[in-house]
Amino acid sequence: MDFNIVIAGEAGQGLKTVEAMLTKTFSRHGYYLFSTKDYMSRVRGGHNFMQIRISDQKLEGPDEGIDLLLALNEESVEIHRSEMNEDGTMISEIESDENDIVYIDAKGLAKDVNPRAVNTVFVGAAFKIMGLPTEEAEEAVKEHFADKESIIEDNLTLLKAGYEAVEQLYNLKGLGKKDDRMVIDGNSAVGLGALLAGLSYYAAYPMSPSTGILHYVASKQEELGIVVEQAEDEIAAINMVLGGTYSGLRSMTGTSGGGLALMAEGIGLAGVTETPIVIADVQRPGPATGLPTRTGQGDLLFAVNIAQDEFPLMVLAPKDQEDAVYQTFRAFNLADKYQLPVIILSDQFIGDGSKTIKEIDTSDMKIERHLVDPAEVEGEYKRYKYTEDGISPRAYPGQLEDNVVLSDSDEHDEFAHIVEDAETRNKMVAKRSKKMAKLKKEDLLEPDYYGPEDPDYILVGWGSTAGPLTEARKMLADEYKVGHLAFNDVWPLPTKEIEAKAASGAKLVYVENNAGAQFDRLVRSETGIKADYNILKDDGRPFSGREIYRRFKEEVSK
Amino acid sequence: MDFNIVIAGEAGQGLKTVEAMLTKTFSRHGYYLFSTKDYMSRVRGGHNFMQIRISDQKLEGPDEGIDLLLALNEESVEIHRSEMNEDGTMISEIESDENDIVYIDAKGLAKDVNPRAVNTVFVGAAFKIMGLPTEEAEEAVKEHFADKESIIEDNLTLLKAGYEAVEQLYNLKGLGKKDDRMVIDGNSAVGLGALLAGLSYYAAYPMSPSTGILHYVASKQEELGIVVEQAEDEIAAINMVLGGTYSGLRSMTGTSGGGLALMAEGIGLAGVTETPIVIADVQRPGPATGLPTRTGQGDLLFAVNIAQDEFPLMVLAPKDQEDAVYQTFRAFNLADKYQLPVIILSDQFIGDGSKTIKEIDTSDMKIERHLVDPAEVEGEYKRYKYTEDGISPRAYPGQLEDNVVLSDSDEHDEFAHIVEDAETRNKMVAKRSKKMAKLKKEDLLEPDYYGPEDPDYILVGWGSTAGPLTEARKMLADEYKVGHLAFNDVWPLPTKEIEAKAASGAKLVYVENNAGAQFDRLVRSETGIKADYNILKDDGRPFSGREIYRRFKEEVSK
Amino acid sequence: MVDKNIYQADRETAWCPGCGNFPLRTALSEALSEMDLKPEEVTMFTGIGQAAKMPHYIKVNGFNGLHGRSIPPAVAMRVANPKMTVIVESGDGCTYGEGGNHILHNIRRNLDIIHLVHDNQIYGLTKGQASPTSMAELITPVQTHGVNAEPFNPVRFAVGMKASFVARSTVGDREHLKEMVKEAKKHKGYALIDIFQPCVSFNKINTYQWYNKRVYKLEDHDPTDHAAAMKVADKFGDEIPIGVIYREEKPTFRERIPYLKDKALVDRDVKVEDMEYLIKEFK
Amino acid sequence: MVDKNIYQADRETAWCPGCGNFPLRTALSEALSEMDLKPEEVTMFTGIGQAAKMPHYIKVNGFNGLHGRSIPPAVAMRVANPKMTVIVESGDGCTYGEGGNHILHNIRRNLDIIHLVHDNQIYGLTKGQASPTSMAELITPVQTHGVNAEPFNPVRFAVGMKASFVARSTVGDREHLKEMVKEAKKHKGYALIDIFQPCVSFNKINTYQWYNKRVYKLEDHDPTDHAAAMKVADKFGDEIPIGVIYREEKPTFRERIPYLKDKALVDRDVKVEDMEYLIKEFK
Ligand SMILES: Cc1ncc(C[n+]2csc(CCOP(=O)(O)OP(=O)(O)O)c2C)c(N)n1
Ligand SMILES: Cc1ncc(C[n+]2csc(CCOP(=O)(O)OP(=O)(O)O)c2C)c(N)n1
Ligand code: SF4
Ligand code: SF4
Ligand SMILES: [Mg+2]
Ligand SMILES: [Mg+2]
Repeated sequence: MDFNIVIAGEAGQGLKTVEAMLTKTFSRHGYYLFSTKDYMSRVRGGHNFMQIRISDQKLEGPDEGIDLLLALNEESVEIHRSEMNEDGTMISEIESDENDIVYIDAKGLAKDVNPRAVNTVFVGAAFKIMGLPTEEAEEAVKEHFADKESIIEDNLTLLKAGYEAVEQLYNLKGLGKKDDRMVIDGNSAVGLGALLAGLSYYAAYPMSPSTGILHYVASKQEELGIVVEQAEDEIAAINMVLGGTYSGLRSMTGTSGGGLALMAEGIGLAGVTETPIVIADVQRPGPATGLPTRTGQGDLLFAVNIAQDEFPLMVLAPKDQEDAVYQTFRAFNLADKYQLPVIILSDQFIGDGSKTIKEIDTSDMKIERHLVDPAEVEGEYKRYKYTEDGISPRAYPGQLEDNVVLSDSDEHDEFAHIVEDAETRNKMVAKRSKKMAKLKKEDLLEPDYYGPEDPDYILVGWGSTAGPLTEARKMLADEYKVGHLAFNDVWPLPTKEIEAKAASGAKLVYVENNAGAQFDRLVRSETGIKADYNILKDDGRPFSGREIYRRFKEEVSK
Repeated sequence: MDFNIVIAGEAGQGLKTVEAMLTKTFSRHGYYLFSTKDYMSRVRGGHNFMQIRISDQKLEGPDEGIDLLLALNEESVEIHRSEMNEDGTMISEIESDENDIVYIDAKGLAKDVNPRAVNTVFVGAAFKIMGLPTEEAEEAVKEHFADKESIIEDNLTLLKAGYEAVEQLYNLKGLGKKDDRMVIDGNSAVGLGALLAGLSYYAAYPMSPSTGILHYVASKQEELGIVVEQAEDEIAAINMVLGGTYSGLRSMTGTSGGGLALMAEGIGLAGVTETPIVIADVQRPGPATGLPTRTGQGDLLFAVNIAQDEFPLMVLAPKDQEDAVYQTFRAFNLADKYQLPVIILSDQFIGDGSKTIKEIDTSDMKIERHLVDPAEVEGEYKRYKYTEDGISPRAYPGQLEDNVVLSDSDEHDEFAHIVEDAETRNKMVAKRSKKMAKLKKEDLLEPDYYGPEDPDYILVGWGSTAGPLTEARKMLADEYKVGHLAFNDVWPLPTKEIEAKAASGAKLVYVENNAGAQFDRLVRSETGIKADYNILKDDGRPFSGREIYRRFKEEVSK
Repeated sequence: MVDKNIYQADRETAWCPGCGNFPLRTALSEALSEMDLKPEEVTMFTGIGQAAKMPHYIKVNGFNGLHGRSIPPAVAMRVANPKMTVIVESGDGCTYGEGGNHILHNIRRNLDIIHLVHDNQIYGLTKGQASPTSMAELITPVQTHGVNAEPFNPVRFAVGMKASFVARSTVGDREHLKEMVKEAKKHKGYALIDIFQPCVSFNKINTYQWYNKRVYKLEDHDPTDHAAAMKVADKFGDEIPIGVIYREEKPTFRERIPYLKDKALVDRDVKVEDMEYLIKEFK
Repeated sequence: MVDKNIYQADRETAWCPGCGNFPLRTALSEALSEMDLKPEEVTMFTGIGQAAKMPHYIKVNGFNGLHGRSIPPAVAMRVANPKMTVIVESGDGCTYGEGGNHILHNIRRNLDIIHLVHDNQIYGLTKGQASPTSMAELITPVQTHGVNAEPFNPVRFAVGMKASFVARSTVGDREHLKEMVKEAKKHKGYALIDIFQPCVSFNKINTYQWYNKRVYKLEDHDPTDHAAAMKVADKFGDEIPIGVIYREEKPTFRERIPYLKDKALVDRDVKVEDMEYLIKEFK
């Protein structure tokens, strides 16, 4: 069972509320969900839509084709008509003879109850058409409009009105509530991972599509007693966050491409001062302003080479919303362990999209701050002490009695004082690079491999393409021996697995959401291995598994 | 004949004046010069030195070992003693029995004449010791202190006093003035190339070691009637320069690593708005503040991947001061032809260093603006018109009657209006990438190759290592069959020559002034070719040919 | 007079119905037409935001650059072409937030530009976070307990800096706004107009009504009296004055570059031959 | 009283002999000692420049960050540890030039910090270009015909913005400077001291003598009177007033975050278990 619902209309028409109610309800009915948002860089008008895919099986990405369209305005019928599946249905306010359109007089029904709640009529109608009972939807309405009695009342009335206005067409049935699952969007997931890791200070400047992280952590600031600060610009944000860590707080910022560009110098500062920070880059297409509300994976090489000269840096890309929680948590521990900046490369696809995932399991989550034990500091404190593994004792001001803590952006000696001689420079460069060596040895995640042991083809992806690639692999499995290599850590690049796979003789098919095959170039620069095929997409829209399947057949196995 | 002079002392002691007088004089005597500056990031005190190497043969870099030391303070004798060549001489105010020290009572001699001109005593002594007549030095004094009669007088007196106070030790002789040569530092060279190209607007924020460009072009602003504006920050600078080109002016900015980081977003803006600009990055070691007055080649991968997502961009690296003039000129023409940002990767080594070069020959220098011919614009002007080669007609506001000129940082249509649809996005990405394809075909410079046809080893370098590598190759030539591949254009990367050389089976020895072998990684990512050996140096000091020679023997042919 | 319709591009806008950006655009078109400026005689520089989309919706030359960077690209046009009318326009977030350093220093440059700030006291395009001018009590998804900083009063800031022309207006009074634009154009030097522009989607405090109830036209105010101007500038509460608040004639950016005179740098005729002498200087 | 010598690190400085940075450092050390602050109880945030090298030459906690970015890293310390004395210090170029946007917005935040600006009216470390505060007539290798912009008057700017404490002092009067530092420390909220600090190497206009001849101590001035403060702030010519020019008590950054109370965020005890409930919210 695999059912694809699209809610379409103008910006400002309340699509998000409809999505929220549907999502909650399906989830309570025990369905797996995967939703994506396609919206324009504007506040009202234009054409936006959200896709909710539901299934009794775990879902890993969006699919093409629409089973049920909630057309909140007339235009939407025209726009999406060609995508309708054969038995698909459109709920619309257009009176029409065509039998794939279910007419509903939503405005008429809402007029006397509450015209602003007109969308709930669509929700009610949708449930009836699908054959689902409304109890869970009623619950969802109550939770969504919490605190506002009269509004809840109106929405419940309209839910019922919608339900009663149409006929049942499908037979979806509830599957029963499953308690080990949750539904989360990627931006909240990054925020949640950070909060679980003990985030105390988040400073950022709003920028689509990263603002969801800011909003989520801000919504928790009071109850957790942490500080979320809106900076005057991204340069302030990154420097605030450096000050946060220096002051002893787990600190993070989030942005998108243009903001990341403004943070470049500050990320280098984190490198040379060895200040652990976490930066989320929720990618959107560029260059410059580009397509502000769309998705892409065009910042990879930029992130890996983010500032002048060289310094320890880690870049990792969550594979989906679930992974985003764990990877963000991990990012904080690794930043602290190696005293370096960690960039999390997310994107609009997972950032704005939601997915049913297994409930986050915290049993292996340990906050590891790696701060110096004051008892171990003897004599004058050396912030940049030479050590075997390059990691120096890190303290924050006020932590050590009778000792001050100095941090410096110039090349410096062990005490953080400015130096210019070649000898100290060489020692400090060596010290910093030892940290990368250790990181590679101890903490780098090799990509996950899924598929047969002797594949003819291997789909290679990084970050958010993992889900669509999983689906594509399954579709291809009937016809080909095809595996899937899914990278999490992209810098430093884990090379063992890809080298082994390349050596096996399987054809490598890189699938990336950018125009320049950036991951292919990165892998090649580190290993010499080159893709045999590149399936690329750079139009701001995510891949679906079906699309990859099709393009594989068109471009790879012709 | 190859003679190495070092002038050493504190910052603020006037080393630059001594260097200027010596340089001018040697040049007038017909010598080839190569000078480098080693100075600290401070205004007074510390230890600075300048090296002037002179020869009757063309020089390509600095050398080790000192023949004549002008020790302007006592400390300098100690610091440089170990570097003295066997027959070397030190001029110093220290009374000493050691016979490599020539004592001179400079302060005493200057006391009654002009204590501030004490250094000129050293200059006079130096010429006597070397066996050179003083006429040319007198000319140099007069030019250097132009307009200040009494100061000229004092300096001439002290020049003579110094001359008379010591004995001749060497026998250098004048070679006679050569009129087809000039001496120029790399920063002025970039500025000169820009001015010749018709630079009308230079906006920048001071940053070592790039400030020399700013100072040079500013010194010419009034006489050329152009505008040099000190921006409030580098973000302003890059956006000013974009506005400059948009307004119809050839525009440029210059900075170093940290400033380049702040310009990243603006360079992406140049990419998407297709606004031709030239950016000089005079590299210094980082990360962050790093070593502000030293040299390095650590910004390569940063420059190549300078901003979010992908856009047409060219990065080129001048090989020496002469090349800097021509390459900068070329950068403007290419920026205009392809409507893209061009980054010139210079560094402190050539930026602050001076060299005797062949007089710049302007006969092949043609300013090519590639602006639209208004007569060819029919109907509504399309700034981003789709064309076969991706290059659209560029106009500036006011240039076209009855037509406006719009430029946009969002993804846009041919008229520069914001779009969000996938189709236009794909078309515009394709249009922009066609420009890169054309650039690769028509204008990319393959690296120069020097050496035997069937080398066993090839030294591979980019930008400013060209000179030292030339010298190293010559030293190695007696013992090995060794060639030298010198890259100018580094992005897009010209691949033909390196591919041919790699295929020949010669061992590739990459020599770079950075820690991470960035060029090796870049070449590998584009061609799969990897260095057989990497000779790297990242301590802020330039290579000398001799050092490369030695390290070749230690690390390559062991 | 240039037909005012020429400015109103027929493109669909991305603005919300009822947004204050519409009357602002109308006032601007009318002012341009009444000042008899042809589209190609005007260049508009904007940043990013809802306000900053203006050059797509009005027909003049336009450079729609980066968020926060509306002013820097305008500097060159002032030296390139003294005859061009230059308008810098953007939102309050773009101008006073991300771009704060540029307004600070361009007040000092005293470029001859018309600077229009759509002050809706909110970040519109990114959906409702506090802008520098937001009221302290504004609750948003980020400012969950109000703003962590005092609101920025752009007029007091600019008058404090002795910007050469500082005015405030509101889209609620189109005639007034038009008048201010014309005054700004007449003024030689930098001219800031902070314009109240209600955001009907996100700012539920500073509505049309809120502004209409509070604004009053300055009368008997001498804008050349700095102390008086400071007092007026400080008023931002139950009563908010609109009009020209401060004005001071002083040297413009161009005038400080004496050798430019009235040359348009864009007309500079460059020949490599003429610069050969530069090469000789290195001999 | 903490021994003042404890602050004077014995490291060699990179400052020029005779530089105004030396007396500034002495005054600061003495003030710290007289206020009885131990080195570990003070944290200094600086940018890049000659002035910004201060934490290498005085013994307190120090974060020597990027050019222009002395203030942003200090924000967190204010929430992390309310007991820490926080000094932000840098040059005029770093603070008012590259970092202009941060001073603009941190005046609004009203962080409880002491902000010391070494105002030598020049870019020292990069060898003598104009800074925002340079006089219009300054000739430099870049400003070959003088500065293309009006000089920035930081005091007028800050008073215009109603910063909660604005003072001016000079290294020529060490006692006065010390006094100002102590006043700034006493003041709850943001406290700016713009300090005249002659650059003997590059600024041949604004010398010790130049300042000494002009400065006079404010008397009979009520720093809580904004109009009076604006008048005083505007004086920058033959006579230049020093002292506390403006003062206004208002909510600090911490106070605007009500739930912080007097908690030091650095002491926050975080346990993953305590946050399990966040996970449940997504079910
Ligand atoms: C460098 C950068 N940071 C952030 C953004 C995201 N962004 C776009 S518009 C905007 C704020 C818009 O507010 P304002 O300038 O007041 O304009 P309005 O939409 O209210 O008209 C922000 C933060 C961006 N585009 N670029
Ligand atoms: C991003 C960046 N831009 C430019 C510089 C170069 N720079 C270092 S210090 C300085 C100016 C210093 O002037 P000021 O802040 O007044 O300090 P002073 O040296 O006069 O004490 C500049 C431009 C830099 N380090 N980083
Ligand atoms: S979000 Fe606000 S400012 Fe933007 S268009 Fe809508 S109403 Fe206008
Ligand atoms: S350059 Fe000027 S400010 Fe810097 S140390 Fe020297 S005298 Fe002081
Ligand atoms: Mg706004
Ligand atoms: Mg200064």
